[in-house]
Amino acid sequence: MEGKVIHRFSKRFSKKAFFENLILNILRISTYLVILFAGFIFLDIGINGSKAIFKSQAPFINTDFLTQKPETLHVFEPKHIDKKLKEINAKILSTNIENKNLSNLAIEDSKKNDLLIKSLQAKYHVLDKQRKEERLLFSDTEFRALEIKPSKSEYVYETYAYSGGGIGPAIIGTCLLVLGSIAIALSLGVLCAIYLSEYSRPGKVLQIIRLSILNLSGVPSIVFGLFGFGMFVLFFGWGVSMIAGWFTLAIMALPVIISASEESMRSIPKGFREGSLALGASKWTAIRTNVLPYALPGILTSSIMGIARVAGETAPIMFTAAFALRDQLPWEGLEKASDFIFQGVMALPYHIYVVSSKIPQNEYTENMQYGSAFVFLFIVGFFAISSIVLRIRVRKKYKW
Amino acid sequence: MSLDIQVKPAEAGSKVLPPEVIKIRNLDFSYGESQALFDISMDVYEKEVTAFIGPSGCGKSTFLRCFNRMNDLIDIAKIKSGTIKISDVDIYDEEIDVIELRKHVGMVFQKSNPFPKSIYDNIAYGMRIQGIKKSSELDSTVESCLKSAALWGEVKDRLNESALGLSGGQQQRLCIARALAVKPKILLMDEPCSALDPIATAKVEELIHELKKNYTIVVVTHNMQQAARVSDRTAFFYLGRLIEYGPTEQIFMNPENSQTEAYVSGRFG
Amino acid sequence: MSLDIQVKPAEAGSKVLPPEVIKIRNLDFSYGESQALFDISMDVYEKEVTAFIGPSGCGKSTFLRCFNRMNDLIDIAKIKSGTIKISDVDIYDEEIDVIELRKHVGMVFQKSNPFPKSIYDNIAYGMRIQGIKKSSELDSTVESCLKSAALWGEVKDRLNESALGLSGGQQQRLCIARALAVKPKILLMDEPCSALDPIATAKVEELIHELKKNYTIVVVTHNMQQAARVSDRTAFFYLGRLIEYGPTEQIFMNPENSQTEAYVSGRFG
Amino acid sequence: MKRYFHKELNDLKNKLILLGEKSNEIARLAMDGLLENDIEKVNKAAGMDDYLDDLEQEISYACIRYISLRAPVSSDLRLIFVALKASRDFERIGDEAHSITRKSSKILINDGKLSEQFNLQEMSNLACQLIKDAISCFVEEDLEKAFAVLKKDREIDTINQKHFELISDISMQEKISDPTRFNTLLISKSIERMGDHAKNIAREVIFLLSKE
Amino acid sequence: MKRYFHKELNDLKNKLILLGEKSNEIARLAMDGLLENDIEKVNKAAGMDDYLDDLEQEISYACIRYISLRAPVSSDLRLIFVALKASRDFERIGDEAHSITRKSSKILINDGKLSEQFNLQEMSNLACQLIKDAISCFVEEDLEKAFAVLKKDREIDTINQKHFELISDISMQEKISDPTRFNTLLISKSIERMGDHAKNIAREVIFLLSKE
Amino acid sequence: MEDPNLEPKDTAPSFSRKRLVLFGKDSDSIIKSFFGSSATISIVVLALITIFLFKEGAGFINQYHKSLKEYRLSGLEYVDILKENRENFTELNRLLTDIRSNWIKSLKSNGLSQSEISSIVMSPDSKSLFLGYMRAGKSLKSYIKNKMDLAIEVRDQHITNKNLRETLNNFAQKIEDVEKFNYQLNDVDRSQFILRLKEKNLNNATDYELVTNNESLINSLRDGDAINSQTRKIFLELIKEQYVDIENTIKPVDFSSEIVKITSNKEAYFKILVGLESDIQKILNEKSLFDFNDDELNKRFSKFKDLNYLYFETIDEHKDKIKQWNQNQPIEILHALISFITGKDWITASDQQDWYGLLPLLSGSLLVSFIALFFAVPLGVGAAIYTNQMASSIERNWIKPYIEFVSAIPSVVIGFFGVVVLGEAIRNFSNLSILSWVPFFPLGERLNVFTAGLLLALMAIPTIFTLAEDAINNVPKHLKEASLAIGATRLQTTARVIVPSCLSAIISAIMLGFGRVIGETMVVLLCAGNRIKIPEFTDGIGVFFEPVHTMTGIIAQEMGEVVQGSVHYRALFMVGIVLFFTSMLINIGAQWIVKKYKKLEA
Ligand SMILES: Nc1ncnc2c1ncn2[C@@H]1O[C@H](COP(=O)(O)OP(=O)(O)OP(=O)(O)O)[C@@H](O)[C@H]1O
Ligand SMILES: Nc1ncnc2c1ncn2[C@@H]1O[C@H](COP(=O)(O)OP(=O)(O)OP(=O)(O)O)[C@@H](O)[C@H]1O
Ligand SMILES: [Mg+2]
Ligand SMILES: [Mg+2]
Ligand SMILES: O=P([O-])([O-])[O-]
Repeated sequence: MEGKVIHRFSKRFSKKAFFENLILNILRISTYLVILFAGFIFLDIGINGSKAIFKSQAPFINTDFLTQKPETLHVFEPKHIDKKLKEINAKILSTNIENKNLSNLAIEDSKKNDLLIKSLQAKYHVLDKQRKEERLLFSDTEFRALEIKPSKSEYVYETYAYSGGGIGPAIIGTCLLVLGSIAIALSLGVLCAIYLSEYSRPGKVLQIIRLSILNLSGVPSIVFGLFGFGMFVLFFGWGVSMIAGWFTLAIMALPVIISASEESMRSIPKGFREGSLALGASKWTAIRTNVLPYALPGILTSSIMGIARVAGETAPIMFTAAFALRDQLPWEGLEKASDFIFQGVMALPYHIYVVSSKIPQNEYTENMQYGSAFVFLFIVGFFAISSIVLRIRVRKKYKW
Repeated sequence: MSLDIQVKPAEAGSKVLPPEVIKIRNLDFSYGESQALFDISMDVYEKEVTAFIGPSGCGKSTFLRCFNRMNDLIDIAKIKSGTIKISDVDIYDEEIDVIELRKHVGMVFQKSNPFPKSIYDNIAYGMRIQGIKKSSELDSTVESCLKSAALWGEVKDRLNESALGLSGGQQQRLCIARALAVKPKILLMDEPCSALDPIATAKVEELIHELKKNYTIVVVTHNMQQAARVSDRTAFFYLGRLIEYGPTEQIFMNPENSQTEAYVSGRFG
Repeated sequence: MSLDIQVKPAEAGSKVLPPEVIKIRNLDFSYGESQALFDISMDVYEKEVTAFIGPSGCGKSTFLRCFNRMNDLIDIAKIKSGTIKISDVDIYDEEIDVIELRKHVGMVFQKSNPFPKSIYDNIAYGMRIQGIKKSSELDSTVESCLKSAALWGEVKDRLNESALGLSGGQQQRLCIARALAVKPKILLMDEPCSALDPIATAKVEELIHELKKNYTIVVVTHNMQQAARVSDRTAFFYLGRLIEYGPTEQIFMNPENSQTEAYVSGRFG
Repeated sequence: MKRYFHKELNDLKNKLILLGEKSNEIARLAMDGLLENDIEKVNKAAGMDDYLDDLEQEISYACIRYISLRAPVSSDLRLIFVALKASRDFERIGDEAHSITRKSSKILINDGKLSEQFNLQEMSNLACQLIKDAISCFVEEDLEKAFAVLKKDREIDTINQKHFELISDISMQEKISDPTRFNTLLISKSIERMGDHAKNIAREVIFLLSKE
Repeated sequence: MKRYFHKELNDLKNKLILLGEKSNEIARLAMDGLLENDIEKVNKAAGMDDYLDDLEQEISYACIRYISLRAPVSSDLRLIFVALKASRDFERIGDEAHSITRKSSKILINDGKLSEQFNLQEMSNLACQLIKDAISCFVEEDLEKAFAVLKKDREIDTINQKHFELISDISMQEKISDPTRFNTLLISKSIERMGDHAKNIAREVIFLLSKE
Repeated sequence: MEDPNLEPKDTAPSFSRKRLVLFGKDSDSIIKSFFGSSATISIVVLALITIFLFKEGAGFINQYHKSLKEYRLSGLEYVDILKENRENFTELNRLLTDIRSNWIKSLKSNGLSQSEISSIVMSPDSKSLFLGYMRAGKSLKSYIKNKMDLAIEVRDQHITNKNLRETLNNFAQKIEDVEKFNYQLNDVDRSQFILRLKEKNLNNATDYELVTNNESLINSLRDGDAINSQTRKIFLELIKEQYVDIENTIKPVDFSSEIVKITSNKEAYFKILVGLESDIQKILNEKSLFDFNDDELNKRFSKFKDLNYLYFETIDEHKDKIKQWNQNQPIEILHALISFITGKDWITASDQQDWYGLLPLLSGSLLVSFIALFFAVPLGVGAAIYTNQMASSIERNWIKPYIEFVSAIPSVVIGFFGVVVLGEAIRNFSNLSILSWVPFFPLGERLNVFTAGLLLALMAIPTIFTLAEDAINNVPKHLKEASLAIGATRLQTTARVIVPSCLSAIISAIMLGFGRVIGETMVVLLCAGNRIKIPEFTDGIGVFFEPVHTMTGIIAQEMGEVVQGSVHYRALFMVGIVLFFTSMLINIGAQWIVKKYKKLEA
């Protein structure tokens, strides 16, 4: 560094600076790792799921998938192709094994085998395409309506549960569950929050309430499921029903809503209350006019987050509200009005659980599986994003 | 019942003492176990500015907040003995309606706390919660209050803008105007200028001086110069006790108590 | 290169001017689009207390924070033109090590901000981050800094207690002691007493007076009385411009500029 | 912005002017009484001194009050200082006038008439003019007038010096009695002091206006 | 807690005391010179006046500086006021001493000796004592002494009165010349003024100590 | 509302009168109690959860205790002790087979052809070793199987009896009811009645009168007519008949006599054991010099021999155990609880004995949480620090919402992703030939604890990130400025001032992340592999790639299929209780840390 004046403040190389940069980069990498991993999930589900949701021609959205009931898919694959495919597969497998068994010395042979495998695979692809063109797919209703069923001598016949039709009832069921439970949770939660932030006085009781809320928020969702099952389904005798699901979910969302509402009320400066009281407002007037209106955006924002949480849970509704399959929509076939709330419904999360654990993964089921996951992710994500965006806005707007 | 510290007639000048509005007698006040005020007796006179000075934690705010029972909001706060009478009514009586009391005794806080509403709504708030809805009445009161608070000129063209857009000093004057809207007789101010810069402070002081024509004002301040400037009477507190109380001139020119003297001349501590 | 506002030799008294430590020439500073400082030139002299006064928002803090490049933390803050030299080194040069600069130019903030550590650790912090670990060295520096900050007597028996248990004034003096521990030559203080009561303020002022024997001190204050009391030189800012700069006596007794006069005598605004 | 207490400053200034005018009046009365042999005027002048003293007291109190309560700086503070000092000077003018009245009454009782050789008329005119000028330079904030006052004062000094020589002149012994001579001398001296005080006031006005 | 600027107040006080002592010294010198016919002492006294004037200037500046920068109240402010006024009084004492020296030198040149009938010795002793007392009551913050000063001043007044009568007595004419008589009279008057100033100082000390 | 006459005099201000009150309380306190009551909901809910979990779970101990008693009484326990010995032998046998297969492998690697190998391996010499060893245990096995069948029969009979007795009780109750005058037939009774009548008709087809009577009765019953005294009598008769029928089918089991059958000829068993010992001894002696032409295998073989001798030594102990076993030894009720908590097996719906042991689930849960936290803590905290302290404001503005958004991904979707993509990806990764040196690669299971742990980490990161970021953000900005102003670097400021002053909050964030992970259901249910077995911690790192089952998973998986009120049902609730209290402990712990260190920090 010639020509530079060295003075008290001039920069010098130091280990410290190097070390600092290193750590900074490690932290940066770990952050982006998380982001990438999550991003990959979004992309995977987004790309694969959109195949089920979107179509290439108008209206571009596969409304059938979104509205229809799930049905069994009947698949007829041309037998001759199937046979050939199986042969090729076997050959590939055997060559592979051979390849493995070859000792390290026989490089020539292994190369040859590799080539063979490649050619086989190419052949396979051609045949596979042909198979896709010639196969016949029917949903349950279509199948039943068929006059002449395809002959079993020409086709290999297989059925796949849930893979035909759509997921309409599950979407509707999820919406109903979320709406009901949030209505319950919100009304209870806000009342509770008002008490805690405005009326409570420090003491034993308050401590217990706070501890309960805290613990409630940490209770695993499956335990809520157990509880709902024990209390609403069995003890109250409501059976597996929407109302049991509502209450179970509401209780689960309660701590989230209480603490968020309380926080947003607490963040209203003390001065607003004091100012109002000093003008001769009664306590309730002060709360009504000077706390709640300003806390409301915060409360709503966080309750949307509560919605996202409630909508995303599977475990609590598994044995309280969800049916694996129910081909009637909630408003169909009701005898009494009260039956509406005492019926079980299909729900997207449970549906996804069922289709990803109980049926095989293959080309016929994959579309529906990814499609359900995509729709579900979209719904929950929509709530989550709107909550996040809203919160950012609210925070910007209200700065006191 | 006698005042411990009484203004010597000679010092109060030849002019007749104005009538007392607040009479405090032997007040003991405590937060839970710890006593914050000890045996305080004093009178606050009508249409005067009374200033409370004293080092931090000496109980000025506590005492001030006794006058409109804002201390009721603190659970552990308790008046142990003594009475506070406003216009000869014991305000800690069972039968007192705190709401009415607070309308009678307005308060302005250290940190200006305008509501995040429009300027107009801020002032109208106090009337609205009393059920006054007639817009002509509201309009005229808003205008007169803003005028009293020397703010009308500055905000008359933007009454419907948010009060949070005002500067610190304007906000504080808005809070004063808001307090005036419920037509109090007494105004309590707890360090109303501590968050303001000298110019805004000057404006608020000007306002206090103006307001004392119509209101009885009690102001807590850390700023001795301010107490000297705005008040007619000054009370010096220390460790929860009223050390000296008298006309401001006396406190600053010839304090009787050596602690007071040390405090006002900066030798204290 | 000439100073716009230069202390008239006659007014600075017969004594020789001490050497300049900070030289500011034609400084323009802006936050994004809005310019906060306009063409400021002045010199800060060694082992003197220089006070910056002026109404809120006039750019005092901004100017002060230029001296140790704290403004670097604000993304939109930018020096548009002009230079600041400390000990004849342009501190906004590319080649400047900001860390070293900040060690040289200590800073004390408006709100006391001790770390939530023990009193001892607060003071030792500055040395520890420089890699000093020897406990004997730490001990002695901690003691000497606390003594310089006139705090040793009050805290020597509880060095290992949390610093947050100290009173406001003690905390502020602790922050000063903490700044001293890295052996700065210049101390910047941004409204160091604005959150303190009169007694704590007096103690801090006492301390500033004491410290000026060894340090060059620049202090921003809203309190004109305080500027008058503690400073040797006072600069009055208004709307981002330096209006008048000179010995404190001159500013308060015979200001040349009528704006300065109006401001110090409370007629401004 | 004008602060409410700046009105107090104005009041103070007005009071000072009042004091000035009163002191001027008392000086005038005392002198006229002597020169016109008007014992009533003399008595009137003698009675006014207390009022002046009170006024000075008041101003002094107002100053100390203003300083303790308003912490003035810069020109405000200078005004206070000027008020403080000038009021003292005015009061002293009053005192001197008072002592003139005492001497005058003695002269009037003993001799009834003053020697015309004493240029008291001119001297007193000059002194009163000086006082008037001092007041008006304060009121009008007129720096030049103030400097003029400084100059004029020397004239009075010269006359006073002359009187001294005159009075020790033997020829005088015959015309008027010893006590009258002495009293006249002291009166002349008092007038000279008045001039001095007016000069002081002018100096203070200069201090007030010229920023030292 | 003592603030650092309270030291300034102390300095001021010390300066005031110094001024007091100097003024006492100058008064003493002037008187002694006259009484002991010591022209040197007289000249020395005449030379000191400027120093006193400067000191008074200094004190006055310090006061105004202290008030503008330190905003004093209560006893601090009273001290400033006292300093301001007392310094003026001391300066005036110096002035009177100066005028005594002028007269003395004239007397010494003309007559060389003063009539013994004039009780100047006692008078000057009294005056110096008074000044001393005024200073010490200020230094010792002794209220009683201050009141004593007020009383003593009257004695000087009485002596001065006597001198006046004495000097207008015909018998005196023979012994000493007219100018000397007048000068002596004026010296007496000056001493009386000195006493007055000492009295003023005592009054100010009373103001300082008794909280008005 | 206000009487003008009550208007106070001019002098007294108007505040001296209280406003209207209701029930002796003013309106504010009424409002307050309204809100207060709704706030107690959280307590009520928590109490209800506890109550209902215990209500359903409490019966478990009793029922399990009963089941364990039956286990002992029926002799199943005795058989299980016998089986222990057999297991030991089987284990040895497996070792030997293992040696054999390795032997074949080594031969193959020596370049021998298939036929050569088989000739060596199938040589009489080696045959007598391998086959002979296997045959030595044949009689032991058949003996034990025999005993086991006996025991199971006894137990099943006992359980059947129990069920029948319950049915009898029901009948007795019904008889009593019917005998009372006002009994109304319900639909079930009616159809049963009809069924019985038809049956009777069939049996007594010859008795025409009876048949016609019954026919008409059936018709009237079908029409829903009320029964008269006559029909009641018939109904009663029929029920009683049924009662007797059932009573007859109960064959009371006398455990003490039945047990004799099982424990009787111990001598024969001991003889078998002696035979086994001598057989093995013989084979080993003969083959003590068997040479595998491979040092490694020879070493293993000699070790095998040593193990056999060790096995012989255990036989005596085993015999003692058998002798000492006593059917009548009582089982403490606490034993049921202990065996739940410390039980190493979770076996349901087995034909022998069901076991409800928590350990496999608990260890699975902990293992999966450990893996999740292993990834989530550094990444979450690191990201929080980076985002708050080091990132540019643009970065901060999108990273935060992004990660928050990640927290909203439903767990079932993540599980789905694990099933469909990640499991496969990890296995493919482990199949890479470059990584073949890793001891436990390639992975056998697509879904294992690692897959689940990785996904759970993704779920825990947002929790940890958000809470930690908030905590860091709450550190007053002026502390940062203060540190920088002293001349600290950014990293020093972060490490020495910012992190320490919110450390407790970060730790509690981590704990809450842990709480979230251990309570997560769907991901583990879908991706953890669901093998109910304590992971083999002896496998070293390999343990992280085993399939496991977890507490949450087991509830979700089995709750839907169990019989309500059964031991199994209650066992699941017991698991729920454990989960509930675990999460509670974690939460309270997190809060405690914050509280405790807040004090220190303050
Ligand atoms: N809510 C409270 N609970 C308990 N103690 C309190 C409370 N508020 C104030 N105190 C205590 O009462 C005493 C007086 O407090 P107060 O706020 O009245 O003082 P202050 O004179 O207003 O001080 P400052 O000038 O700092 O505002 C203090 O010791 C304080 O610690
Ligand atoms: N971070 C920032 N971004 C944008 N503008 C800023 C920022 N900080 C200050 N300003 C603006 O710069 C100007 C000067 O601000 P500065 O804080 O320096 O004033 P100040 O004299 O210190 O005022 P105060 O006495 O209120 O502290 C103000 O107009 C302010 O609005
Ligand atoms: Mg307070
Ligand atoms: Mg600032
Ligand atoms: O009052 P004087 O002595 O200065 O005339």
